[in-house]
Amino acid sequence: MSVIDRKVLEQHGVTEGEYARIQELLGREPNMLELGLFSVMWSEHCSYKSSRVHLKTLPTTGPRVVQGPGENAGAVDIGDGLAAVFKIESHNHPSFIEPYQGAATGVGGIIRDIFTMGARPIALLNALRFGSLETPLARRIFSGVVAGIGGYGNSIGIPTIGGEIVFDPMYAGNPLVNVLCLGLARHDDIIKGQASGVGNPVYYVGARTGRDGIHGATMASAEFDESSAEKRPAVQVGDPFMEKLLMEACLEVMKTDALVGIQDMGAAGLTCATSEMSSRGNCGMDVEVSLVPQRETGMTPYEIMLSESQERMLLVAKAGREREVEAVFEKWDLHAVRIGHVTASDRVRLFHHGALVADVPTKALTDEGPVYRRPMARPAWQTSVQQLDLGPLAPPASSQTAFEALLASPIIASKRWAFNQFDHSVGTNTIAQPGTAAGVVRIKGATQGLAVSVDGNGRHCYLDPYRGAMLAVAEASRNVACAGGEPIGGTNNLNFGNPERPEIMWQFGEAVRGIGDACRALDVPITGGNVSLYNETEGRAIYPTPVLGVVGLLADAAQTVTRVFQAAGAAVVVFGENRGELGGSEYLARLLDLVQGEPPALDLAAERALQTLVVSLVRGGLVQSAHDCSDGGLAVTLAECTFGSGGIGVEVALDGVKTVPAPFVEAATLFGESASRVVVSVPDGHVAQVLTAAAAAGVPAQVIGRTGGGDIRIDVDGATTVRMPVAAAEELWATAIGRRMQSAAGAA
Amino acid sequence: MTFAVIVFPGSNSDYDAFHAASAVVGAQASLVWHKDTSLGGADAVILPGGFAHGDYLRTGAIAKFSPIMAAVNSFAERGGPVLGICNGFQVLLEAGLLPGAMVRNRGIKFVSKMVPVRVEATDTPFTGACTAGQVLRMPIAHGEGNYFAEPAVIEALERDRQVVFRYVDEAGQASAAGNPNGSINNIAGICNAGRNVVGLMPHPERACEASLGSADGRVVLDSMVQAFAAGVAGGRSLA
Amino acid sequence: MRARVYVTLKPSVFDPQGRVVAEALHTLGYGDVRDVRQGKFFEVELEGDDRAAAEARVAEMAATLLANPVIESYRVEVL
Amino acid sequence: MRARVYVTLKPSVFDPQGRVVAEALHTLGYGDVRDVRQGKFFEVELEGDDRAAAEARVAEMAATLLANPVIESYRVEVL
Ligand SMILES: Nc1ncnc2c1ncn2[C@@H]1O[C@H](COP(=O)(O)OP(=O)(O)O)[C@@H](O)[C@H]1O
Ligand SMILES: [Mg+2]
Repeated sequence: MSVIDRKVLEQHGVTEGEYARIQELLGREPNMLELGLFSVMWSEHCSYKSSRVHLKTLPTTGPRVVQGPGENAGAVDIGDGLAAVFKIESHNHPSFIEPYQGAATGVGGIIRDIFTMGARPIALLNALRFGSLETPLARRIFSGVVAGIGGYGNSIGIPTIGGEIVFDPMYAGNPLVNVLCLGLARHDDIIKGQASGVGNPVYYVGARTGRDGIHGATMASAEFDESSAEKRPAVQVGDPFMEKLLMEACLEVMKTDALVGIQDMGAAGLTCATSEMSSRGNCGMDVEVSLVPQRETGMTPYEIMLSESQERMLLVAKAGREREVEAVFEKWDLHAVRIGHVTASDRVRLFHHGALVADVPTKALTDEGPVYRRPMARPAWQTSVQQLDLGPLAPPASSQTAFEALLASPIIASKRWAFNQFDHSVGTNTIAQPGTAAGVVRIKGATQGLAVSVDGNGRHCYLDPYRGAMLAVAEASRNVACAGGEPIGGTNNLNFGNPERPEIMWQFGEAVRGIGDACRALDVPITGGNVSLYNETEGRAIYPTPVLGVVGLLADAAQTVTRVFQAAGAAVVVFGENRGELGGSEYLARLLDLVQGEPPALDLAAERALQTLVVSLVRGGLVQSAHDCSDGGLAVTLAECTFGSGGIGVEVALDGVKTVPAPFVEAATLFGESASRVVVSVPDGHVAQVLTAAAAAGVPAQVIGRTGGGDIRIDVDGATTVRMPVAAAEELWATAIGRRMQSAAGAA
Repeated sequence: MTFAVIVFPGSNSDYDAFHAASAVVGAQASLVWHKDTSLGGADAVILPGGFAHGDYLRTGAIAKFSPIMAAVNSFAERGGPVLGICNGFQVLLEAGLLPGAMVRNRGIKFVSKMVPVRVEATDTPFTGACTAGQVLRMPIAHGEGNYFAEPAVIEALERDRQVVFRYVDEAGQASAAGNPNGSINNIAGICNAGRNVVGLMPHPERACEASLGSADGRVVLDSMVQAFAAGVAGGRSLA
Repeated sequence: MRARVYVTLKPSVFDPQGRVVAEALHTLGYGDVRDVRQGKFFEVELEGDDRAAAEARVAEMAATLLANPVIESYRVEVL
Repeated sequence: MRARVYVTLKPSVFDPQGRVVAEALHTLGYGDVRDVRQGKFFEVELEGDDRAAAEARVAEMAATLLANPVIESYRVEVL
């Protein structure tokens, strides 16, 4: 056994302080295998050592919370004894190295987290960030990631019902791939990732273990550099068929009561699964490592324990019920292999051909990890980027030109190039077509439906991480509200740079504070999430990018609307106030190449009132469509309401906002991104009732025009600023991304 | 009547077909595991969508060796109605129950969207309730739905009216613009010479309820129920 | 023993993947590429060491499973 | 000129396709199959008739587009 010196510690990403603590916990020097176990369990990825103190401040409880953070996924009650089980997970670094496989295995990982809970996965969503679509690298990564997400999710038969995609040079060297999976379980059927019952057998099932991903957990926690090279395959290849077998077999085993607990082997593989399961059950575990099915010859216990091969599960069965469990797996052509048993001790003990090779207190691995309160410092540049002085500037183009440029902006343009590669109809539960609303699924055998949205705006968070994060929460829950869903739970993926840099840590702390405040105000408990740090290349961090996933409950799945106008001759009503805020807007970025100013203000009480109002109007059948106003402002929002309607146009007249210098009045009115606004279309007979309800709720409401005609026409202060046939606008918007990708038809 | 829905390990639309046949259409339906050897007296068989055995090799390539396929074969030989949807169609091609083969979509990407499909033949058990030329809106979701057969085979299929479904554009024409995957002659579905075995790439079972975006596909299952009722009324059993 | 089975689409079958690769090569500046066809191969590790037997056996696997005779042809090579 | 580029997953990289084919072959009674790995190849038709130039050029295509150096290795053969 080689000596553990400074170099070895460095390779393991273990600091000297951490090493001292390991020795203290063990009461001796660890051997190399034990050091490996600590290194992966105490990595940023698994221990949340930099983020934990902040995450603790998030609201995680509520009457509907069935399972908060701490298990493989969170769960909220949706009535009739049912629970929505969901979580979001990132696979950013692997997707940069190998976009297809990185994204595919990311999907695989989050699906396992959901069925591990005893829930059948029913929907997927994703939040993606790439560099500018004008660059070949970004197109290649985008193309590979989309194919990978489809390649995995489609095969397993879980519909991808929504998501969001942003292109920005800030993500050129570090794309983001965040995937949310939603599952459905009966409360009584929820299973925990816990071991218990001394003598109960521990089974390994699924793909054989290879040398892949060793140090994967530490890779996800370290910046890229030129040398993050070869040695072992850093890329894992997904096997969706194996995952499908595992999912069906596990769900079937769970129906027997022969199972005690189960957990997938994700980050830190077998090490994480054995120690977390024992830790949750306050027991120990003995494992004979040589029994682990192996894909390659000559693997050492170190490699077996640290491997991150995909599609593997660890489960604890009841003693005496082994045959039942094994038979189910055999039915699915899987072989459950007994590799150990639960012990009364508080230690994980690993044996190799009978010899004890590691002996570690369970809680030392799972609970005694370092917790850092890393220094935070507001960046020096923060104040200056928040200054926005429109005074000396002139609007760069006519409103019509700006409108067309925004419709064709990859951030705003239809994402159908991507989601037409995702099976969204499998499962026959998808109520809203992707691209028309939050993802909405019905629940067979029940009346309820679920609406889910994922949202984040890195640009806003860069300008003000606290407010940007609040805006992300507000937008995600506003989106589900527009579909008629009452927001009942959230999950978050925190994508940030290197936490050892005080400015990054400040962004992180501010964002978490923002999420917490917004979630408390909107009554959206956070039931889980994921933290992805070190998102930087060569010292350049991405925008701080918290992504929020919010689940909304529809009392009746049939009572939902999309953003799309349903008929000509309806009144168009805007809820909320247009303050003409251009700070951090797509307009400024796209047309003036300016990322500057403060993101839109957010009044959480007003936001809550708006969402409650919209949910009740949709449920009451009073509105025919509802659409959140965000990127591109009111003009783009109105245009989007006409897309997919078969050419139903819209004519509106707006009062110009007066808070900006005169040359910017039109732009601010049309393209300003003030928060807490929703556009609805209302049949004439319901207008009075809708306005009365808004007044009662204290939500500003204004009839701005009517649906109909074949044009999108927007007048500001009596002058026509934007006028375009719906068909032409829709063509521009629908094909913008496809046209950019066409030129880049590339490798499969 | 009873539909038997075959479940391969990688089937993913088996429950969708089961749900459509039972909860929506109101027929009986049973799920039959691919390792079984009997169809349990079913009156019609559905091979559902999915990725039967992962389908990394070729879609449907391994499924033809599943034990249940012997029963499906002899059921089909006796004139029993068999419907292959998407992967089920691919399995029927690989198993030789229908002529031709699938290659990668022309654009090589997976294509998932609602498409218009024209009914070209109403004398099969799965299209009897359609009107000739009726256009149905149904989702497609596949990476390998580009139907290919040698020219002589295509000629025979057209001549013998074995093309049952064709992709069309919004105007109802079988144009290149209406062809989502490059299939020869816009072929979306075919039947065998006996007309009792039908395969198609679009998913009628996913288009049986208006809330899902289309209820047009329901007529495919309704046709079968009607054909069965007529067959029983006429004193002959299809099985 | 190790054998390889090469499977190609028959010339009469349009090869979408080959075409996309050819187009991508053109975009990358390889204008002199006339055509690309994509095929696949299987490397099969077998027990035993009778070359002729192995060849026959692998040919059988190719005919039964590895290639679809409607669209593909194959060639077996024992290493 | 015609050249072939053979692309295989690096030996350490897991090959799910090969795994499934091997298992199918076992089920079909080919118990003597120890392992299967699947690869792909590209047949590239080029203008010109300089073998050495063609080889270099195709190797370049392989490195840029046809193979993914992170998980695959390749071999070029001029016919
Ligand atoms: N941003 C977050 N907010 C709340 N809980 C979080 C967040 N990130 C992680 N968690 C919780 O921490 C726990 C461990 O994270 P997880 O991502 O599941 O680890 P692994 O990657 O090993 O699966 C989970 O219960 C998860 O829900
Ligand atoms: Mg997990």
